[in-house]
Amino acid sequence: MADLLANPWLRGLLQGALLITVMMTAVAWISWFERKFAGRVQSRLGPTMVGPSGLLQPLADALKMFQKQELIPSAADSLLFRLAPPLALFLALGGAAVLPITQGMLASDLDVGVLYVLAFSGLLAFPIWMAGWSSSNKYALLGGMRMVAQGISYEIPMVLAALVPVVVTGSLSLSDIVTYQATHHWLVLWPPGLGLIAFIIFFTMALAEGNRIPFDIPEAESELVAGPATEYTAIRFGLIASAEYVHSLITCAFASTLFLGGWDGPFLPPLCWILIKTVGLFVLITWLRWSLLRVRSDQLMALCWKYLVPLSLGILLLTGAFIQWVG
Amino acid sequence: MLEKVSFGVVAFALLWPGFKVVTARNLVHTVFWLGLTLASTAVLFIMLQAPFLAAIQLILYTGGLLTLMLFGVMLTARDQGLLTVPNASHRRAFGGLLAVAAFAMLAMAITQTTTLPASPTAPITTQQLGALVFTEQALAFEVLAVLLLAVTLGAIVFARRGDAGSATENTANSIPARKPLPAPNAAVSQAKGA
Amino acid sequence: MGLSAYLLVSAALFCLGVFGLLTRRNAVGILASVELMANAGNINLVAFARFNGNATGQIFALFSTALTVAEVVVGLALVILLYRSRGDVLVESASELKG
Amino acid sequence: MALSTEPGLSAAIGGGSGSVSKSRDGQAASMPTRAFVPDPYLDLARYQADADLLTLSFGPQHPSTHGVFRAVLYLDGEIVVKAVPYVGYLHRGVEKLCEKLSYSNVTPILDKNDYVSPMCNEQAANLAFEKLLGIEVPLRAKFLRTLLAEMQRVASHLLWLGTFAIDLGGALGGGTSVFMYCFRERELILDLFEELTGCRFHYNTHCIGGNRHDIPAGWPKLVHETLGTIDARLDDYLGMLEHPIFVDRTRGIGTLDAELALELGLAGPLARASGIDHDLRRDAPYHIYDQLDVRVACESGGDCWSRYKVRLDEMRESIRLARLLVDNVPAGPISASKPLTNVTQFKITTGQTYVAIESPRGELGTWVIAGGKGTSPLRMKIRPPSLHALAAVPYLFPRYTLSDAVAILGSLDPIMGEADR
Repeated sequence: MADLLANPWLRGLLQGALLITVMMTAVAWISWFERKFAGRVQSRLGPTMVGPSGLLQPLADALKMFQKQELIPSAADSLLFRLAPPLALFLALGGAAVLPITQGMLASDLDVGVLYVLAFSGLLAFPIWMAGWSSSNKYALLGGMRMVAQGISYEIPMVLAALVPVVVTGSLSLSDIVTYQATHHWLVLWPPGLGLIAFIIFFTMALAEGNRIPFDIPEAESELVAGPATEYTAIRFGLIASAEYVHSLITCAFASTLFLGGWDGPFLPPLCWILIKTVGLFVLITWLRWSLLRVRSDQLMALCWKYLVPLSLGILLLTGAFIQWVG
Repeated sequence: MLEKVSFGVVAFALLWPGFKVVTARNLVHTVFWLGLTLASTAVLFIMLQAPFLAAIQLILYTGGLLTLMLFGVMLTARDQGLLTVPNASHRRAFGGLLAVAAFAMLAMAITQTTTLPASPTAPITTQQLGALVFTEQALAFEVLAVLLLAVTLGAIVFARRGDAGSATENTANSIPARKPLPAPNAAVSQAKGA
Repeated sequence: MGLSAYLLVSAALFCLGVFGLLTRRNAVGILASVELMANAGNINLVAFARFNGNATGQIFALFSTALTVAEVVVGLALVILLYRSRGDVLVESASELKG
Repeated sequence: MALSTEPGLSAAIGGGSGSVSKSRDGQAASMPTRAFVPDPYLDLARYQADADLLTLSFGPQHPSTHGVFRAVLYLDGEIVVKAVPYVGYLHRGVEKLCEKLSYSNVTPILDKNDYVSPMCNEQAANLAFEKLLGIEVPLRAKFLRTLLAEMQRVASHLLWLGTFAIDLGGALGGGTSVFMYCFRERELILDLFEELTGCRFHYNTHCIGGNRHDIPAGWPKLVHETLGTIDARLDDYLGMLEHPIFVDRTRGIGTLDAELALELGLAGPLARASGIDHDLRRDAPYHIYDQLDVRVACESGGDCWSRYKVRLDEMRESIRLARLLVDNVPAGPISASKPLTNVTQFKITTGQTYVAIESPRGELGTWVIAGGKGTSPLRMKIRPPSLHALAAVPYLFPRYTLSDAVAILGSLDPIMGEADR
């Protein structure tokens, strides 16, 4: 057993399997949590029927998804239509590999962890576009085009905001960034003011990336029926939906790692802290989702290009100056 | 052994989509296969101990280029006919011959060169790269920045020219400007009268 | 794996690009083929950097990536112009050198 | 109204989920004869030449068409260049059916017309019949009818507010929260109606000569409590809705000229939002509106924001009026006619009349021609405000994005049961 684990390939495989299991389980309960939360927000109960207070609802949903008939529109591009959902989930899960869960507990400490997570989550636009285009449905196509157009808008301020911690810590490795925060300051507070603005920009753009209200423009049920997922049924739809949850969850973990100190925190063990921060940010996302309306795609692009790109560039420059002359 | 197998897998994942890029009839498929090729290249970069380049490859090349290509396809291929242009069949034999000949020549050159370094050296860290960009290669970096600016401006100029042209062509049957709202009181009398 | 294995893969990719360049009729397809060739060049640069221990190879690959994306930007702008003036993106249409 | 479809256009009208091919039809882009253009940034004229537009069949099965409305949108990217509305998917031949029904049996059929405010349908028809028959409704019934109409207006506008929020915010987001709150409050009013009539939706409470159901004991107190609750909770909705996103999505969107509104025959909140200070309750009073001081809400913007504002103000005004009325209902009979024993009790052999009331959506008119055997109308025509509102679609959609089109349609508040009849 021990020498089996010594083999890096097998160990990677095992770690990957473990990571996927953990993430998918977390997604199941987090989706239950979101539905319960939405129920409370809207003065109703949310799921109650399956299991105690609906706790087994995600399981029932998954079973339902597996049982349902899979439909592929006859005019659809079969190859891309089939490939898009698994690819979406793969790209969403990919980011989890380098997230430091606790000190020394991460699947792989990549030298360029920040870039790696950004790359994977940035690529998520493509399976969504593939799904939209290959469905041969005009609503889906519009949704896919919105996703790609939105993608090039949010990506730049998001990457620039994520570079602020990199500039402060001088490392692209996520575990280094957390270690810095554990020994110095949390980066949301440091450099004073700038870190907070960078965090807000990053988090806002992460909402856009994860198709979350107020930026769920590609999906836009009231305009585009279900956007790129319009023609999807059964487990393929389930894969797309869970990809979004996985992405939201990983974004929350990523944001808490970059800005909120990751596993760093007093009294409680590190694992608790990263969980508390991730879930806290997820609650914030959920809260925003169930209380805000949707903006238009041109409004989002105006926000990104006119305000956030200059703002994040300025923040980055000021951070550089701060590091050079103050801290 | 494991390394050989994994290299084989990555090489296949690189070359098979590459083959599909040049043979797929559907342009969107071409872009999709190109994306796979570029992603496999990123994996190859990781195997070459260049994780920074791999990440850049994913963000810039795969992300940026794919977006561009998709926009190119969607803006120009308005219907299925333009989306699936068959390859030029009369050039296929010629092109294939040339490609195979070129590959044979290159392969011969590669396999028969004895002075190639046999084993890898110490991996290059991202810090090294960063230091190099801003010291030794600073001029190249600046020139690249100027080039990117020029490209941005050029693309804007190219893309806008068509717009301006067609907007001024049809001024004859343009729609009359919006009339101002009547004052509320005037509207009341109008409404009551009707 | 030795350097020659990487070089062979990159050579094969380059030749696929050549084949595409010669047989593609659609301008976007030609751009994609050019991308393949540029990518093959990048693999060479990174492989040599790894085996020679010289970081400049990676820097070159970095710059070449940026250059290629810039090239595609201009290329696609031209393709779109071609489409606007011709109504299609077949390279045959661009053989006449007048507007 | 320029709703006619040009020849050759039908070929371009594809299904929503067909192939991705786009219309190359040159006619596709021709505009309605008059276009009221809110934003000068888009030159619609260029589409005469360049007709590479995406034809999108928006509805009849679509989450935000408020029923089975269908509009064929010609899109350039996201921007609507032309919109052609199609109605009739819910046509049930109500007006023809009325010719076969006795006067007293018409009322329950009309409940299904504007299913969001059934009280008003009953009211309009019965007013017309009473006018033909020359029946004077007792004062208590007049008060009761007015009270019910105002409560119905609140319920109807609450439903509109909820669905409008869904149109702007999606079925899986903040929009639904507002929707749920609005429905919760609307349920309270429906509870009151249920207590009064025994039905939650299709009341059949108006009859010729008065009302069928008298006020139960303790009901006025409940009305006071409920309306007070709703009035207080309206502030919560405003807090939830009136943030920058909502304002940006509605202000300046779908601007409707007063002139165009008059030309299209729009009335009610739509016209009032465009600056036409016209309300039948004040300008052509029926029931006891002449004794009430109806404060008519009026805005001048003509955009979605103004329509939202007008409806909110109307809700508050209706709550005020209803609370005023419920305290002052006089004693007396609730109907001038004897309880119905025979469906052919009412006979009108000659005459015709048109009666219009201010329904929550605008002027709801009923035109009745009596004749034939006299037990049922010879002809009956209903003027539904929703149909006229939909006539504004070709003028309001172009130059806005698809997202705005959804918001604009939501702000028009069409009820397809009424538009199609």
